[in-house]
Amino acid sequence: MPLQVQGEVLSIRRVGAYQAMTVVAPGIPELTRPGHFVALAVGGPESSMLLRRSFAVYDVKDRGVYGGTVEFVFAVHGKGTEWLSRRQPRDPIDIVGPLGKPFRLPKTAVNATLVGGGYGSAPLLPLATVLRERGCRVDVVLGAGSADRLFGQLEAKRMSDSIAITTDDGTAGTRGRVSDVLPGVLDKAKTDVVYACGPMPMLRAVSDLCAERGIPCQVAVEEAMACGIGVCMTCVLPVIGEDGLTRMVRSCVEGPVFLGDRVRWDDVGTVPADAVGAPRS
Amino acid sequence: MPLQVQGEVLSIRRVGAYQAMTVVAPGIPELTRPGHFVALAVGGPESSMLLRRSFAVYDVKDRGVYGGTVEFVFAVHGKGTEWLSRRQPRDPIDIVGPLGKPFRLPKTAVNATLVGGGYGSAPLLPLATVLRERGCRVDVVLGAGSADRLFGQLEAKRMSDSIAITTDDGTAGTRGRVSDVLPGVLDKAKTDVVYACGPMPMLRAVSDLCAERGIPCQVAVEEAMACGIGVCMTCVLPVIGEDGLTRMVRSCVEGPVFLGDRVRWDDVGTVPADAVGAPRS
Amino acid sequence: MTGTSTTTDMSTTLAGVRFPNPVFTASGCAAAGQELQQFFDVASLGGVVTKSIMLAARSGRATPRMAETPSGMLNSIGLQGPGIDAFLEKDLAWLHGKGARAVVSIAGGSVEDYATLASRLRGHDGIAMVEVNISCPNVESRGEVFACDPRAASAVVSAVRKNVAPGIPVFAKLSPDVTDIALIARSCVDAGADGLSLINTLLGMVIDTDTMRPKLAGVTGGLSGPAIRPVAVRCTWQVHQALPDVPILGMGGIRTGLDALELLLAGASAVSVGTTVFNDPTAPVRILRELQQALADRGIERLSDVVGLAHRPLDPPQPTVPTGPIGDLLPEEVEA
Amino acid sequence: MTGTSTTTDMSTTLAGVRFPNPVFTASGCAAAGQELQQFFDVASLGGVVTKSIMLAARSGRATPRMAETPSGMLNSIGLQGPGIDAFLEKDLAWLHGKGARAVVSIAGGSVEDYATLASRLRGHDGIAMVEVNISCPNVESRGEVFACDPRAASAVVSAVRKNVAPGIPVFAKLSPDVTDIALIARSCVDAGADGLSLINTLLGMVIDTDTMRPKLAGVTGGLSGPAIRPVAVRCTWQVHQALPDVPILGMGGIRTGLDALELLLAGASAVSVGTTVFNDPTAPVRILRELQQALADRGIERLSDVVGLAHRPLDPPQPTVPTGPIGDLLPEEVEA
Ligand SMILES: Cc1cc2nc3c(=O)[nH]c(=O)nc-3n(C[C@H](O)[C@H](O)[C@H](O)COP(=O)(O)OP(=O)(O)OC[C@H]3O[C@@H](n4cnc5c(N)ncnc54)[C@H](O)[C@@H]3O)c2cc1C
Ligand SMILES: Cc1cc2nc3c(=O)[nH]c(=O)nc-3n(C[C@H](O)[C@H](O)[C@H](O)COP(=O)(O)OP(=O)(O)OC[C@H]3O[C@@H](n4cnc5c(N)ncnc54)[C@H](O)[C@@H]3O)c2cc1C
Ligand SMILES: Cc1cc2nc3c(=O)[nH]c(=O)nc-3n(C[C@H](O)[C@H](O)[C@H](O)COP(=O)(O)O)c2cc1C
Ligand SMILES: Cc1cc2nc3c(=O)[nH]c(=O)nc-3n(C[C@H](O)[C@H](O)[C@H](O)COP(=O)(O)O)c2cc1C
Ligand code: FES
Ligand code: FES
Repeated sequence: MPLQVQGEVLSIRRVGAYQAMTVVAPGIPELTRPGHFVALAVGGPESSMLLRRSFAVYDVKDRGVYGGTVEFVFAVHGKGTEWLSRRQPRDPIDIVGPLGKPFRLPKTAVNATLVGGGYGSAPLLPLATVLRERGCRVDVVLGAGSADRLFGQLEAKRMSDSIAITTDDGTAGTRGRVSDVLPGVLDKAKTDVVYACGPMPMLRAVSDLCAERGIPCQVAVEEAMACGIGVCMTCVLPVIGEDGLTRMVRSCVEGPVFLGDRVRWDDVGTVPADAVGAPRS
Repeated sequence: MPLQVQGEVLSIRRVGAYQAMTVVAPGIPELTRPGHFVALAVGGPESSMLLRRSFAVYDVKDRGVYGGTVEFVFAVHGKGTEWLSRRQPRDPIDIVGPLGKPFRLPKTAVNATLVGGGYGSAPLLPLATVLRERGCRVDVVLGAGSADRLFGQLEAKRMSDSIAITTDDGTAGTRGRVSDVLPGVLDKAKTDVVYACGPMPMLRAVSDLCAERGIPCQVAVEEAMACGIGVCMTCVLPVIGEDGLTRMVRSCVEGPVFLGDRVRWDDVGTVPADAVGAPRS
Repeated sequence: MTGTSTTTDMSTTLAGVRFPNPVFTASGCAAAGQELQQFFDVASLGGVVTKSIMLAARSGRATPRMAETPSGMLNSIGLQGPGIDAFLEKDLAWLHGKGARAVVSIAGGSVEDYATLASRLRGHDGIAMVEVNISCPNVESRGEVFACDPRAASAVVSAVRKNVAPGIPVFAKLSPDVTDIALIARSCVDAGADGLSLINTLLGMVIDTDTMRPKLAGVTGGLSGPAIRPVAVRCTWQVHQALPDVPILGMGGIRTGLDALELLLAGASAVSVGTTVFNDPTAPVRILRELQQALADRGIERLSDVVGLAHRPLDPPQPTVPTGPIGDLLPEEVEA
Repeated sequence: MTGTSTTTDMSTTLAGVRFPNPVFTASGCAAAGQELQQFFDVASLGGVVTKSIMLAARSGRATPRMAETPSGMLNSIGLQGPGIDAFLEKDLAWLHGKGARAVVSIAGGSVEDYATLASRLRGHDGIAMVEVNISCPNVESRGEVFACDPRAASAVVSAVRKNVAPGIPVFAKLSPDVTDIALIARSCVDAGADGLSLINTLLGMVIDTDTMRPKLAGVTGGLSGPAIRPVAVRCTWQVHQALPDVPILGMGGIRTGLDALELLLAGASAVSVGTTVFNDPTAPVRILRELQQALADRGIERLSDVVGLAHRPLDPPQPTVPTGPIGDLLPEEVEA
């Protein structure tokens, strides 16, 4: 049950290569769980940019001095995030959330490994908190292109049983990809379940590694979204359902969190010939 | 020779029902004369508003601490002026100017009467200064809908030999229109020349009164402009040329200041059948 | 004068069917209403126009399916949907249960498809109207779009009209990508359309300057949003001028109540809000509220008084600032 | 990699005539160059496309002649201008004196008009190219626009081609308001057009919600600006696909160097910048600079290498982040 709130920027701060923005958005925090995302209108009332921008929720506070707040972390990518990065405290901002399906939580105290790529660690940190509260062992693997593109390293260290870092250029941790170090972590931590958020190639690699080892894994994907609320059908990807059939499912409402082995990674960006309703040819 | 300058808002202040904005725009002040206007891009880089907004120049300073500045006075009318009114000091602003033909000045010390409607007084105040420097007698008539829509009343009083005020609702000065009091002023001041700026119906009334009395009069018109620099042909009105022929002339480059008796007031908004190139029918 | 918003009668009639107000969703921009119900009660709208449904389940096109453009967007969804049977059973039933007025949009690849779809609708409750999306490639004619050929358009409309229960209006939804939209409109009406929906998206394209290839997997897509509003107003104006007695459901870039009013003044009897929903999920109810206020401000007593009002002849001179009910300014020949 | 901007050869060839760079003004958006000369040297552009000129002096339409729209504008100027003789004597001579490459745009109400205009151009220096604006009502055919009828378009083009000196390319400027733009393009080329200018404005309309009447005195107007860019890209793509050997002067909503690149990738060999000039009078030189940088960043050595590049087949796989000259990725069949 998402809300649309006429919020207000509370703060915006630089964190490495990213910006962390906190928005006063009463009502949204109470409903938000780790893995949910929010969608923001950008550019002001005379904006030429019609579509909302989506961001995974990093942190929420039920009630602050100013009412409930939502925090997210973003990279300046194009025109909309560039506009967002120029916001100042007290600027109005229209926010819709929480959106999507959050990470599903284990019922028992299991060993969870969290894998974040770039700003993909943002939704994993509140997840770690919840998992710890449930008595889970939490191991974290963070990867990024370079040290400044790692997010939440210290926080992750504090709340995890172990942390491994990789960067493509070696400016922090091991030079390489998260998939290079993940097998070792999975073994050492006796991982029961994996949660991952980051770029699609990373999610795919993580899913593949988990599948080889038979470890269940949940991934939060990032597909271009026009509406974020399930009405437009732009954000689909091929996912195998309970019945074994592949459907083009909406990542905004049926995701963004999917079971890694249900996503047809090879076929993302296509309509597999065996998908329900695929063109006969 | 207009310039395009990436300027910066120096200050914005409320003056009655209007806003007065000062923009740091080096190079423009030196070229500006009373009656010139500037055109500002509105809405920022991702604006859906493509067209510049035009404003008569109120004041210029050749060099301040921040470089030359241009000041203008505006009413919030629609989306663009609404955006302008929300600017803050130091915000960037793209400004083109000076544009148009300014008021022509008398060669000798004559008696000049200045007639301003609403924010139309803004370009008349620097004109008054110049006329006084040339030894002219300056009488001023200001009119507006209500007291808060009068601009520069005190300043005008200070620099003029007489001032008359009218408002439609009687909240300041005489209740009525400038055209009600103008005949008296023209007689008393022995006016040789009239300068007017304000809404079209006012300009027309002033032109008619001057024509009756054989007093030359210059009016600064306000036509919707797409380019402001003479390339688009949107801003035309029917004006009688030196050769007696009526042409649809561009108010942005051949105006905004015209001789009152050259404008075909009855035919503004139409193409008179006897205009050069008018459709034969 | 800022009238109280309770004074204007907002109801509108489309081909004999009365709707409580003139603000509808647009096909493909509101799914079948369930998701929007989280934000507002869809039964409070004039109607819910559902995503165009085909006979069989359909996967749609590959992604990327969208690109943002200045004040607009491109989409190439490819009519993904569950097929008519699942739609009727699940989506239509849900809408009916909520008391919403469903306008069912149907789409096919052949005249036969459309006829079958229309007949399947028979006997189902809760269908207020049928919208025929004829902006689909005709598989039997080298993929030419039905809406681009008066004969093909006419064949589809007549097949649908024959099969839809009498009493349920059939609206043909036209594409603006034609040389003469009034010509297509006329052939649809001659074939039995009770009204027209204007406009579908414009064919557009974006090239990604990084990959230096088309941005959409489907290469071209449909352009929608405020960018196209002037085209929507023009099409509505032209069709209303040519066929003043034919009701129009107007759409294309409506973002505010005043935008809706613009379409009504051009000749639409009701409007659909499409792309704007993506920007603002509560837009349809906001637009309805804004429209109601705008009409009250203008002293309009009945919504129907503004339908096509911009077509009225110039004399007698119009009030620039209207001060009273405009109803009595209405010339006889304007449809009301 | 951010290459130095001096490495790319920016010259382009349109039907045998070489231009130093591919950025032109658009007809009606730069008058005849004098006013823009205040902001930059118009001779530094690829070419200056002049406002469409008619035989006699013309007053144009009544005002209001413009309305701002989301990311665009409407205009209904009605081809105000001094007539061909005054134009040649004053405007063309000025452009020639400045060393600018003039692309003279002509417009008429009959095939005869166009033929006469074309013959008047003979013997005048400084004409690099002729653009035929066929988006004009044909007074001899109930005001139907030439560009909307393949036969009428073809008659105009062939009359112009016969009368313009050989060696001076004749480009026909097409309207997007047609069902099949490739069809019109083909008939113009068959009639002797050396190239095509795409696109003219879309027919649009705005209604003033205060007066509740059309905002423009001329009722409808031409929609231009970034709002229509996806339509321009699509038209350029379709025409280049249908006629890969015919050079295209692309336009419609170009605001940045990357927008220009988009049109080139779709198949244009050069581009015109129109409405953006109103927003930013120095835009043409800025866009040229940005385009040059964008090409250098992509390792492109010759501008001609990107013309139509988005049409290349998907195999071999394209580099997502191009790291070297793209020239050798060019498939044989892409026009270069
Ligand atoms: C569920 C979800 C969660 C996300 N979480 C984060 C986050 O926590 N931090 C973060 O920095 N980014 C996140 N993203 C990506 C973020 O939404 C895009 O970077 C952003 O929309 C780009 O907007 P732009 O205006 O800067 O770029 P532009 O390229 O100008 O955007 C144009 C259009 O494309 C869409 N788009 C472009 N890139 C992406 C992308 N990578 N994913 C989805 N849509 C895209 C935009 O939303 C917009 O509609 C998330 C995306 C999704 C779908
Ligand atoms: C030479 C000249 C000098 C002017 N000087 C002043 C001044 O000193 N102070 C002041 O408050 N206003 C002045 N105006 C009017 C001012 O330009 C408009 O009020 C302003 O452009 C409205 O913009 P908007 O976005 O608020 O309105 P919108 O209605 O959203 O504007 C839409 C479009 O219409 C044009 N437009 C709307 N109203 C007018 C108008 N009255 N005149 C010209 N174009 C219009 C806008 O420029 C824009 O392109 C002047 C106009 C001109 C032509
Ligand atoms: C994502 C998307 C999907 C659409 N799907 C359909 C559809 O299935 N059937 C249809 O008739 N129109 C469809 N349309 C067109 C809209 O119904 C509407 O005609 C068009 O978008 C113009 O209105 P707008 O500018 O308000 O969106 C779709 C539009 C969008 C943006
Ligand atoms: C004010 C204005 C006047 C125009 N006049 C002409 C004209 O005289 N002849 C012509 O062929 N096109 C004319 N056009 C169309 C432009 O040349 C161009 O094709 C169109 O505006 C799309 O490009 P743009 O979006 O860059 O403006 C005019 C456009 C505008 C905005
Ligand atoms: S983004 Fe619209 S359905 Fe997912
Ligand atoms: S505003 Fe463009 S010519 Fe005057």
